[in-house]
Amino acid sequence: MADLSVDLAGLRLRNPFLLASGVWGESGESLAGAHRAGAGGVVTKSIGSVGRPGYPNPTIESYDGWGLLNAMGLPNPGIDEYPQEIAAARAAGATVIGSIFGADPGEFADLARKMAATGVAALELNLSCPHAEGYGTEVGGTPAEVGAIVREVVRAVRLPVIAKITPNTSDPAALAEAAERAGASAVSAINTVRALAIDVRLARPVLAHGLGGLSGRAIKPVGLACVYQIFSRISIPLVGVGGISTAEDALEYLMAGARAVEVGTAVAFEGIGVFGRLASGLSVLLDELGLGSAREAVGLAHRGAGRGAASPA
Amino acid sequence: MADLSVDLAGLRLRNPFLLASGVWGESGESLAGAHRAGAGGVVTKSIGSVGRPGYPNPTIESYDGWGLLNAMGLPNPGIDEYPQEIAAARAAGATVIGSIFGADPGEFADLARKMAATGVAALELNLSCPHAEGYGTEVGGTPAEVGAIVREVVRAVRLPVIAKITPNTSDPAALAEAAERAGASAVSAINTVRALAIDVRLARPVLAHGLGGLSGRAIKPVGLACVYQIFSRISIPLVGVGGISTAEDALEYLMAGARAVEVGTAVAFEGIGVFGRLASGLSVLLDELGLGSAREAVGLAHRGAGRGAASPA
Amino acid sequence: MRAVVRVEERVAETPTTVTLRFRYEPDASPGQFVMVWLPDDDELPMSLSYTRGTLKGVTIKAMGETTRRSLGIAPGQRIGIRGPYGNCFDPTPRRILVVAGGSGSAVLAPAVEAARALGGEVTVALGATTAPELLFRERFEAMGARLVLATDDGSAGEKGFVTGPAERLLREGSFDAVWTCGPEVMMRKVVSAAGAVGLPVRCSVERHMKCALGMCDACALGPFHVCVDGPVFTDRQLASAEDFGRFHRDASGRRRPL
Amino acid sequence: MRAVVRVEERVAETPTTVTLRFRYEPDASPGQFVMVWLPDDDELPMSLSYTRGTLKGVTIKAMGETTRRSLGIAPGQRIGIRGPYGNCFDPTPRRILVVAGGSGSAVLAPAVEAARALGGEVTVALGATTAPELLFRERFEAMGARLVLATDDGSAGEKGFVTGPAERLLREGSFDAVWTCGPEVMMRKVVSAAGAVGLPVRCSVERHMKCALGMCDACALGPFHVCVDGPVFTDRQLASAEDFGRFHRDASGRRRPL
Ligand SMILES: Cc1cc2nc3c(=O)[nH]c(=O)nc-3n(C[C@H](O)[C@H](O)[C@H](O)COP(=O)(O)OP(=O)(O)OC[C@H]3O[C@@H](n4cnc5c(N)ncnc54)[C@H](O)[C@@H]3O)c2cc1C
Ligand SMILES: Cc1cc2nc3c(=O)[nH]c(=O)nc-3n(C[C@H](O)[C@H](O)[C@H](O)COP(=O)(O)OP(=O)(O)OC[C@H]3O[C@@H](n4cnc5c(N)ncnc54)[C@H](O)[C@@H]3O)c2cc1C
Ligand SMILES: Cc1cc2nc3c(=O)[nH]c(=O)nc-3n(C[C@H](O)[C@H](O)[C@H](O)COP(=O)(O)O)c2cc1C
Ligand SMILES: Cc1cc2nc3c(=O)[nH]c(=O)nc-3n(C[C@H](O)[C@H](O)[C@H](O)COP(=O)(O)O)c2cc1C
Ligand code: FES
Ligand code: FES
Repeated sequence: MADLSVDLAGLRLRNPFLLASGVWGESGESLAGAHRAGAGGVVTKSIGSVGRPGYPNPTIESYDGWGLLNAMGLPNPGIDEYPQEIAAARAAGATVIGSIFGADPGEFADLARKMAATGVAALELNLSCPHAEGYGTEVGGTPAEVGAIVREVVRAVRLPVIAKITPNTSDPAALAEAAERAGASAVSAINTVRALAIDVRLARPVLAHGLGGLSGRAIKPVGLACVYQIFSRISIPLVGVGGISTAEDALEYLMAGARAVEVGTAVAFEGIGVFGRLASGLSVLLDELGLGSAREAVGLAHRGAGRGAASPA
Repeated sequence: MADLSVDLAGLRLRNPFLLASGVWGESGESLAGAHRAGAGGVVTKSIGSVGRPGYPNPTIESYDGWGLLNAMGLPNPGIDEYPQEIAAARAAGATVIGSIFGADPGEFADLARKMAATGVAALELNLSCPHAEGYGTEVGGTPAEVGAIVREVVRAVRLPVIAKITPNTSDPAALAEAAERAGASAVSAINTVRALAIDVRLARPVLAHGLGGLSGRAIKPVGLACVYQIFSRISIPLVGVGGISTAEDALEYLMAGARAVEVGTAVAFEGIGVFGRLASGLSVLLDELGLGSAREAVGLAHRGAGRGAASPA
Repeated sequence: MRAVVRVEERVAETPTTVTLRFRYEPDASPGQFVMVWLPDDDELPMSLSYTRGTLKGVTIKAMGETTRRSLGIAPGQRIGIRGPYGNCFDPTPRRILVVAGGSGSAVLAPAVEAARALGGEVTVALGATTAPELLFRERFEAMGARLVLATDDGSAGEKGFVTGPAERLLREGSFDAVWTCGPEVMMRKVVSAAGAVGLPVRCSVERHMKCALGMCDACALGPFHVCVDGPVFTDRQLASAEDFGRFHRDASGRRRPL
Repeated sequence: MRAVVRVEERVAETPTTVTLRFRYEPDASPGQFVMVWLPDDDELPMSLSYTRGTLKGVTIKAMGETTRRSLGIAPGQRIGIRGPYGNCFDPTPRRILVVAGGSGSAVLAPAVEAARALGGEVTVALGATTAPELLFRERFEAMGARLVLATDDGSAGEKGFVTGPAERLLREGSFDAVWTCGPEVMMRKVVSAAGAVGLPVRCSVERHMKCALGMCDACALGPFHVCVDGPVFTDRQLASAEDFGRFHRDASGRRRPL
């Protein structure tokens, strides 16, 4: 049986499947539930300095099975209310990665210190929400901005720092490079892809906020391209996110260069049981391909594939 | 019966549905066939200065019904071989828009002159192919580059010039603004979204070129976001492209701000008959919504939607 | 699925409550809810108060700003509907005690209809602040349910909370099941009174909702998500949800005492 | 659909032609083709030379660099298959004349098998440059087809092109249908000879292929796309394709005389 465990920036994960930020991430009991369902680790909802209700509804539009559009607007109870949720998740044994969002490097650093104090194992910086005004890509959409925020956070805490970057840019690898130079321990890619839906009968955008972010199967090829492009340009590990709902999807990300992956939208379409299915499915698939561990698969698709005879068995 | 005809940068189209570049666009008989199937106009395959075979196969990966990944590599017979194809399309009565790609403003201008000489009704500049080395986004991915190319082409020819821009950027509207300032008559958005697929059994990218571009239903929300964002920032007309396969999809684009739309991948999944179905479907839909013409729908989703009572019928 | 529908009928049920009827194809069962999008406004979870055929309905009580504005919706206006979501009431028990408070009748009325159609004997303990606010009083009567009323001001039935007559009925009568929907503190009392006499309870619980897809976590209730695991819960499930009857979460996810 | 399969069997059919067998689930009919991906190499259209059951097969003739390299593929190696694509031969005519040249037997063999299974009488005019290159000679014989041979060097059957015996058979014999696959100039002659005696023809035509989805236009043939409208065309369709037998397009879309 293939070994599914992976090391990610000093964290030892029982399998490469993390709960993605924003999904089952507001309540500690939900985080604990994702852990019990088999997730290798859980990323919290992105937490800010003060509570935010998020945008009014509608906040979601669903495309049958292949995609999901959302503009939640970063609802969160604020960092001061959140430690009790993390405590509940940790009590259940979950490896918790705390996601934070801020308006500038100073706010990020401040939040990082407070989040670190809750006992999370690592931090993920949301530099990539495509629709939150004054946050996300608006403050972390360029290499310079990414670098400045990561640098400030790395200075503020001793925890591994994962920079989560946006696909809504001409050169995602440049953002990853900036994160690495600034001292990030890992990069996660991708957040949602900027998108919109219109209701033709009401002649208006479906989401209250107008623009939103696309997730789910539709963006898997987009996330894979980002991870594949970034892999050869940084030496810190990568976390692949975007459209993963089967073990094969996850293996595509590993082969493209991801050390671990995050799963979000599949929870909406398949339920939290998806984590158990992903782990057992990956184990079967690795065995079938003669790979002894998930680690061995990382970056395999980059082996210089010359053009000549057909590949040996 | 709603009036489907639209004016696009001086062109009078019988309906807003154009054949997108790269689909049924190499042979004049195919362009003629799209016209006979009901397309309001046809955009040619992007044509370069000299013939190119494109990338080796595999050049395509298909996601059942909701997406298509391709890296054709801009195969084309070269501008000197192409006039006979345009002649065949024009002989059948098609309104032909000639798409061109070059490596720099000078090559674009030269191609524009030659393409204009074939009798096309307008030009579309491919500034946006996400995977062609030395072309597409590599030469037209920034506002400055878009501006320089458009300016040179507008100087070279008297035809309406449509700048086709990429979604693989943080601010698509900035590209559109640059095109407008440089004298473009219209902007079309979007080209494909940078993407990748990996075959886990062979542990390598599926496409011979590695990276490709995603099209089809998966990118409709992405294209809509671009058109919606661009609409309020330019005053020249917009052509919406990306994932259109039903009349409702097309109406979403019109309401987001597009004057006309292009249809590509739907031809693969539904056949060329899609043009007839789109035109009759749009007519029915406009009637149902009490809209007298396709023109009336343009930009409707931008009416300031205050928050108050439910909308009147 | 999501659709935009035209409001076919508007019925003022009480001074603060209206029913909107509209054609919506998907099959639905009593207990399920839909997300109702008031186009220039918010999108809110609402139980289906009419589940049979295509002429579905929701019954909205003015609670806050949006629901208050929704009272102004007129026939002919368009609203968005997605769903139905969630689980439903099992209508098979023979003798059912229903305890309804406030807008709780909205979800319980179609459930009682289903039980009566199967020949069930239903007693409805119906509570409200004042007589005109007793929601679906006539509708329950028309179904042939036995009605026991309570109002805070005594203008109809017993004076006081509906939990009074409910507890008495539980002690005196013999029932196979208890269904309840209303203020959570009320439901908590019903659960404990039913527990005292060993009766299973089904509670329709409300939480803040956004996605309705079991994803955003807005509607977390202990280890559950109301939108997919509920809204109808068993007493045993609720025993494992420490927040039931104690706190809920606001739109930000912050815990708020009930 | 697309899958990666393991080559189960490799059969050297002629000095320049090999058959690869592999397990591939989707149903296929004689006439249809698949895209064969040689992983470190190209992806090429190949007719299915074995269509029944899951053990499908393709028969590849070394034409250029890639097909030449493909002769080296050994059992156990993995190749990609997508498809099947395109239309098929109608196997119901009673008396069929089959004219096969070069690798044309690859697609005609399973079609003749299907016709024989329905009791059809089949005459195969089989041509090649030289005797050892007569593809599926034994396979056609084993099916009980009547075989008429022609080789350019006279090493088997008549000396010369297979169009010679084909034209004679058409004048002498009585057939209900003609099927042909081979060099396009040969097929054009067969179409005109069959037309002279008023017989309908089905031609399996090759064009450069990339998408196989009727989209990229690489395989344009007059108003048709070989990948979705073909590869099997009627003589009437081909009459409306001015390029049939005259020119094809290379990978760039440029017209090339045949
Ligand atoms: C499954 C379910 C079924 C429901 N069925 C009915 C029904 O049939 N009839 C009925 O009148 N009401 C029903 N409700 C309650 C109804 O959704 C709220 O009363 C309504 O959302 C209040 O909106 P408001 O903007 O007017 O109130 P606000 O002024 O915003 O707040 C009033 C109360 O409503 C809550 N609320 C606000 N927005 C939401 C939301 N998106 N989701 C949940 N609660 C919210 C607030 O937290 C607060 O407790 C149901 C709720 C749920 C969860
Ligand atoms: C529907 C169809 C069914 C076919 N069935 C068979 C078969 O059963 N057995 C068989 O041996 N051959 C078959 N062919 C032909 C086979 O695909 C070509 O011979 C092969 O692609 C040549 O590849 P190459 O790289 O070796 O040749 P090259 O050196 O590249 O060129 C040799 C010839 O093959 C053509 N060719 C190259 N690539 C392609 C391509 N992607 N699509 C079409 N033609 C191409 C060239 O244009 C040229 O005419 C079929 C072709 C088609 C369109
Ligand atoms: C409803 C929803 C809420 C999200 N909230 C956050 C968030 O708060 N912070 C964040 O970094 N990403 C957030 N995301 C993005 C996801 O973490 C993930 O990057 C994205 O959805 C792609 O993965 P998926 O296709 O598996 O969902 C959210 C996504 C969804 C669908
Ligand atoms: C096979 C294929 C080839 C394409 N070739 C070109 C091209 O040559 N020039 C260009 O501007 N766009 C090209 N495109 C992009 C399309 O014109 C269009 O912008 C994109 O596919 C999105 O539209 P769709 O979802 O309707 O296909 C191509 C797309 C596909 C799928
Ligand atoms: S409303 Fe989002 S999880 Fe229930
Ligand atoms: S191979 Fe692309 S259209 Fe036929």
